[in-house]
Amino acid sequence: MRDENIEARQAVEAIVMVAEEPVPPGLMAQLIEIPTEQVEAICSQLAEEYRVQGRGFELVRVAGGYRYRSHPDTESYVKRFVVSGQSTRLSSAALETLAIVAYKQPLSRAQVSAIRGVNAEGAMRTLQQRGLVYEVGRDPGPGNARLFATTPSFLERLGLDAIDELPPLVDFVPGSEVIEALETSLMADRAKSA
Amino acid sequence: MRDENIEARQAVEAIVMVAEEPVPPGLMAQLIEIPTEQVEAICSQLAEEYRVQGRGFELVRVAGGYRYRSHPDTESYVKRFVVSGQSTRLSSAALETLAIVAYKQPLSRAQVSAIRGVNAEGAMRTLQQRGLVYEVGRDPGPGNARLFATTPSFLERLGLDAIDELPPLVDFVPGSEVIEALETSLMADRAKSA
Amino acid sequence: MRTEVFEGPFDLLLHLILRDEVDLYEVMVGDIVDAYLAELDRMDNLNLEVATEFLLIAATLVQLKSSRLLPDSDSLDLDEELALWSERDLLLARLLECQTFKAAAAALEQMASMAGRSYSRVAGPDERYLDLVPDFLEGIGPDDLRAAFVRATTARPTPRVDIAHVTDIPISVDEVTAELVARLPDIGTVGFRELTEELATGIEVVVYFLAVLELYKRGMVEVSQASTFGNIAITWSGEADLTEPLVGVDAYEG
Repeated sequence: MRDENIEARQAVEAIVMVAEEPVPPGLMAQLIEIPTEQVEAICSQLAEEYRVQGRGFELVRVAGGYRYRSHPDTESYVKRFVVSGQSTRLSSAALETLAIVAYKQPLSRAQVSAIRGVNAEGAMRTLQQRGLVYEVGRDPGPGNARLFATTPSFLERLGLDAIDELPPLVDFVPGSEVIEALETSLMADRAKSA
Repeated sequence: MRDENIEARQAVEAIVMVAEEPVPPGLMAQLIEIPTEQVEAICSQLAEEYRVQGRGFELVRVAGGYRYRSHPDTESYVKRFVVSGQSTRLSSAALETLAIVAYKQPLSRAQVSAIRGVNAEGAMRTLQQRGLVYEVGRDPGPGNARLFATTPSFLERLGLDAIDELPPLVDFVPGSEVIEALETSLMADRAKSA
Repeated sequence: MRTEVFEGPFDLLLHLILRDEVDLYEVMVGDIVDAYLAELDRMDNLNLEVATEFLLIAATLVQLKSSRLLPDSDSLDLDEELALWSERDLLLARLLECQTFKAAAAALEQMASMAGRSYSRVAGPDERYLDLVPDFLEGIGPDDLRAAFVRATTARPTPRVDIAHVTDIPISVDEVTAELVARLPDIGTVGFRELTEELATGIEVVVYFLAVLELYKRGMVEVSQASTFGNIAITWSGEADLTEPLVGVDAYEG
């Protein structure tokens, strides 16, 4: 019984740690296969432990779920960190997702995923959270998927007046690819004569 | 002095908690205004505490910085939670190409192809797309081939702090029996006609 | 263990040599050609470079092998001998390098799967700090966005090369050998060029060449070449060894 509880505690800590949004206790209960009440009990216990140990983070219940966040006492440091810009560079996955939305808008998350060839949920959430992409309506077709587009603030940050000012895709010539192909065959020739 | 250390500890925990990427200790040192060595000491202390307390997360040093991640023991639970969007396994072709880039970086696509004995364009593209390999510059020599290297995210995927933590390549040179088999089979002609 | 998919000639060579510990000159070229063709069949997507590189390797191997098959191989002059040696060394070095990176790749995979048991926290700062965040798009202009789009959309599907002429090869060395045994007694003498003029691809020509080599090795044909790069005349010697099964001819110890 005690070992089981330790395992459940570890599972709760791990899941909340990797989650990007508050995790509903009901969901954790399902995943760990314990009653929701036990999840709640574990969470209050953990929150208390972190408080007693003077951790720089806390486990809080917000928006129907649990999440870690920095302790209010550390605010000044976290602010410096966030302002430094080191915390939040747009990852290349996010940038590619943004580019797809920019050129193909409006489109659904599923369409973005299909174009990228990988699940784009996470990247889309990041972009929404950062005010670069927003929901503009529903697909009238079957499924009524949510449709997304870039925000006016996105245009502003890129110094564009309207979305059609984005550089056109048609005149994009993959010159580098051609050069690379030549390089490869030259290299092969050299290997042959070596 | 003691209070200051507690504050620094809390700041470290808070900053790493809100970061999306590994946080270099030098950056934390700047923000908290303490020596980098102290940041390092705090981090190893924290990592040890989490371990002793049997936490479901760990503080690790990867890709040149510190970050929180779930404890390996919680894998089965976290896996259920993050099912979506997890990267698929790399093909053996992509893996071998990745190994070549990891050990020979920086190098051009043509050089990778020459080592693999097959064109590596496709595999390189996959690796770039997965964010494991990126273009770092141009060869100063003739042709100015694009040069590629592994990304910080590659280090993270492998749980390494820096590229020099890779096991030495010499460890993988085939054993004498393999070399002998290859040699014998290539030299058979010589032996027979002698 | 992944399913065996050979990535290229080196891979296949390594596999054949290390699996069977064979003498490269005994089983080899025909098997490699056949096995490689089989692999090409299974690939639904092939870079033409792979096939080209393969032909290069096949040609080198044919050269190495034929130097032993031909009775006058002892009379190779020193330069040719040295050239063969350096080709051998080159091949050995490349095979070793290939094998080394294979092992390294396995180790990387192992490390990745260990590290993959943990998942990183990527949640970022919560809402309280969001308005403090400086421009995420700092340093990113419209052109970077276009580049990102092109990267995201062109990166995935590897450009398809029309390979119908490569994968459609319906022949193996065994089949061609059998076909020649059936045809040659009626024809008597034929030039290699005439024999292969209707073939569409280099690989098919290589297959025919290997089949002729096998027949020569078994004393079933005589070959002569009037001049360097001249047409090779193939003459049926009328001594069919019908007691030997033709299946697996290439493994025949000559």
